[in-house]
Amino acid sequence: MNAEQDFESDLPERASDEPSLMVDVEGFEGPLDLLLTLARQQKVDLAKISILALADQYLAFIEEARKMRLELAADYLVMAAWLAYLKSRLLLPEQHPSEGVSAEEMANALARRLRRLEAIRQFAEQLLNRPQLGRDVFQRGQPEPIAEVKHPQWSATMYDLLSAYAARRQIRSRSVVRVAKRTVWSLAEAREALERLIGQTMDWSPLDQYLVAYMTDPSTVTTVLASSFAAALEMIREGRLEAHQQGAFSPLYLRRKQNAAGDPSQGSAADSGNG
Amino acid sequence: MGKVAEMRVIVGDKKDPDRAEELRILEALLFAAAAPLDEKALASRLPAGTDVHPLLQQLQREYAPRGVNLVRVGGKWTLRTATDLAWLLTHESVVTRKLSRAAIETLAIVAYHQPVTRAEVEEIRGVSTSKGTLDVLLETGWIRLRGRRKAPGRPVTYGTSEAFLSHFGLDALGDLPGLDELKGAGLVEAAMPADFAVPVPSDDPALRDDEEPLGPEDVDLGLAPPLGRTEE
Amino acid sequence: MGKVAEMRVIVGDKKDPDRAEELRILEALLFAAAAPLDEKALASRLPAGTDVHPLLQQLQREYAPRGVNLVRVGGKWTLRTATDLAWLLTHESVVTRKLSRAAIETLAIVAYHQPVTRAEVEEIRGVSTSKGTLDVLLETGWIRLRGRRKAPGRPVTYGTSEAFLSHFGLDALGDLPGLDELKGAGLVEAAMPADFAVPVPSDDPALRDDEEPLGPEDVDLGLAPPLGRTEE
Repeated sequence: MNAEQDFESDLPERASDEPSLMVDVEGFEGPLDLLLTLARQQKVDLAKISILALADQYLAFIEEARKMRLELAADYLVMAAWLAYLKSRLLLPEQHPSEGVSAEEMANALARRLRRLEAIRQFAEQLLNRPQLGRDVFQRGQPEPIAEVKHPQWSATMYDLLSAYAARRQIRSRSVVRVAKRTVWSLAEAREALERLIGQTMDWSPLDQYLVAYMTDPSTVTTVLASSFAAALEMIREGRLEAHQQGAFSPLYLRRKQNAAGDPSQGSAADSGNG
Repeated sequence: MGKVAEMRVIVGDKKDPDRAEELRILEALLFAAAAPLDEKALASRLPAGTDVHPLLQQLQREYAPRGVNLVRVGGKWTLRTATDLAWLLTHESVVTRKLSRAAIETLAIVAYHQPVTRAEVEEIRGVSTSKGTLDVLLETGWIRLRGRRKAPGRPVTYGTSEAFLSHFGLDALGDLPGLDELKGAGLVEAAMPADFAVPVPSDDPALRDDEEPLGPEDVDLGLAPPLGRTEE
Repeated sequence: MGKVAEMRVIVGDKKDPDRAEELRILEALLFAAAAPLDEKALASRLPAGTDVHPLLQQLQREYAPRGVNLVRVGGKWTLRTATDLAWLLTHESVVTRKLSRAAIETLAIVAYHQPVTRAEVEEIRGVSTSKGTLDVLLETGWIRLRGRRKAPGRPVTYGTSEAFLSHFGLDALGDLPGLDELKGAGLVEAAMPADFAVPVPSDDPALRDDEEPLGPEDVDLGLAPPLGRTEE
């Protein structure tokens, strides 16, 4: 509401108050607005406006404003120049009426522009005076939104059904037959490892310590120990290893047989390997 | 203008023309309000001393047969669409969904081995079947609760429904392919253990000797598909 | 059932009892909706073949004297509070941003001269229009980018939106106040080349012969409202 009331109240004030009009250039929305305001002072139908008189008023206004204020936007000056030109052409007899636009036509075009701007302003005001949504009229304060209910439509084909059934039944019937393969440390593997490890040391060391590198995987600890123990017994029997144990379940210590002087181990290792 | 006269009879009170205006005001206020309004708030917009309660009651009577009703919620007044028109405010759409692998397997096992309990389905599948899987199948309407097995725990027995036959285009459950046909279709390998068998399915609704009927409590427990569905 | 019978006397047409129910449905739909509804959407909730237009006209007549009216905006139907009760509802009103005089004029020029370019707006106003003015109007949702004029520089063309019609309660652009006067005075067409001049404003979303669609770059360039908003 206020916007157009401001608009309404501005114009008569300017129109009736000549001195303030003279200085208040900033109040105008450009030269066309200024022209329109000046035209209103003629208090005639814009269709019958005297463009010549209007040009005089505009030029007088600009003259005043320049004396007092000096700071005029360029487009006011452009309009002033154009109006001065139009005025001169309107006053002087047309020399080459056939060439270009006549002064009469230029004046009519200006009058038409003014009428159009005035009409637009008038209708903008009428538009804003219409009942506006959220200002004058209201829509439903609590809309009831439409709920989306989704009904699933399940899809499955006979093929899905039968292939799923057949596959599942077959998996179950086969799983009874199959036995998972177990990982076992063979005696040969154990012996090879023991020979390599114990061959390097003359001191007593517990069996577990020799094998520590092989017992990282908990699932193979039992098979590593059992196979190594069996391989150790065999090597003792061959006279290549010595073992001693403090008591039942205490650590089993192993070392290379001491009284084998020189390098008998190599020879006997070769023998037993061959045997 | 004839229409307006007709309207006056409906809304207004001839003896008290102001009343029509007050009703209009209440109507507009209630319509535009973002929340239910109490009588005090409504009265504050009417001429001082207006007794707003009888006006609201009159408005409520006038709106009662219409598509919009004036209702009281929490001691406040608000306009609401008539409850019998609630269906208008829901948009129903059909979404196509695929059954999970587990659901299809379970469905097949129910079809071939019915009447079957959940434990038996698990036995055949070799994995535990979630409650959700059976619920989804009940929702499809393709399986149904048949009864209870006469066994410890009285487990529910499942079977297929007529909707199952109709969805899979079967004339009768006996038309489900047998082992030879499954082998012929390449779905079962030729070399299977001798004891591998596919049952001859039957969906005879009559309970078997080892079944007993469902109790009334089964419906309450929500084991059955929603009652509304059966009406469709 | 008694309610429905009573209903027929008030709302419905005695000769056609179904009509009352259809009016109730329309009432409920229009009431519940957050935005204007077109006749197609309304008809989709009524029995197939129902001629919804006369029903809406009847409803409009019935609501005309009440505090809530049925109005047509942008070719769609919506319930709104009666305009004469605006004073009553001002408390409820959302504080809307006041438009500057430049913005109001620009809006009017876009409305009456659309499709229109910024240069044409400036031509009519006799001053340069800041980018900000158009951004504010785009932000209100009342004007929109239509396309580009097939002319040197390919300037963007502006037009009004459905929200514009809805906000100002216009059923169609032809209902703009004073449009006939403008047309009669030959003032509608902007100063565009004579062969492009179309004497009647139109918000028909179909582009005119002298327009071409916006390119994908226009969205990226932030000609649309969102970017302007973030700058604030």
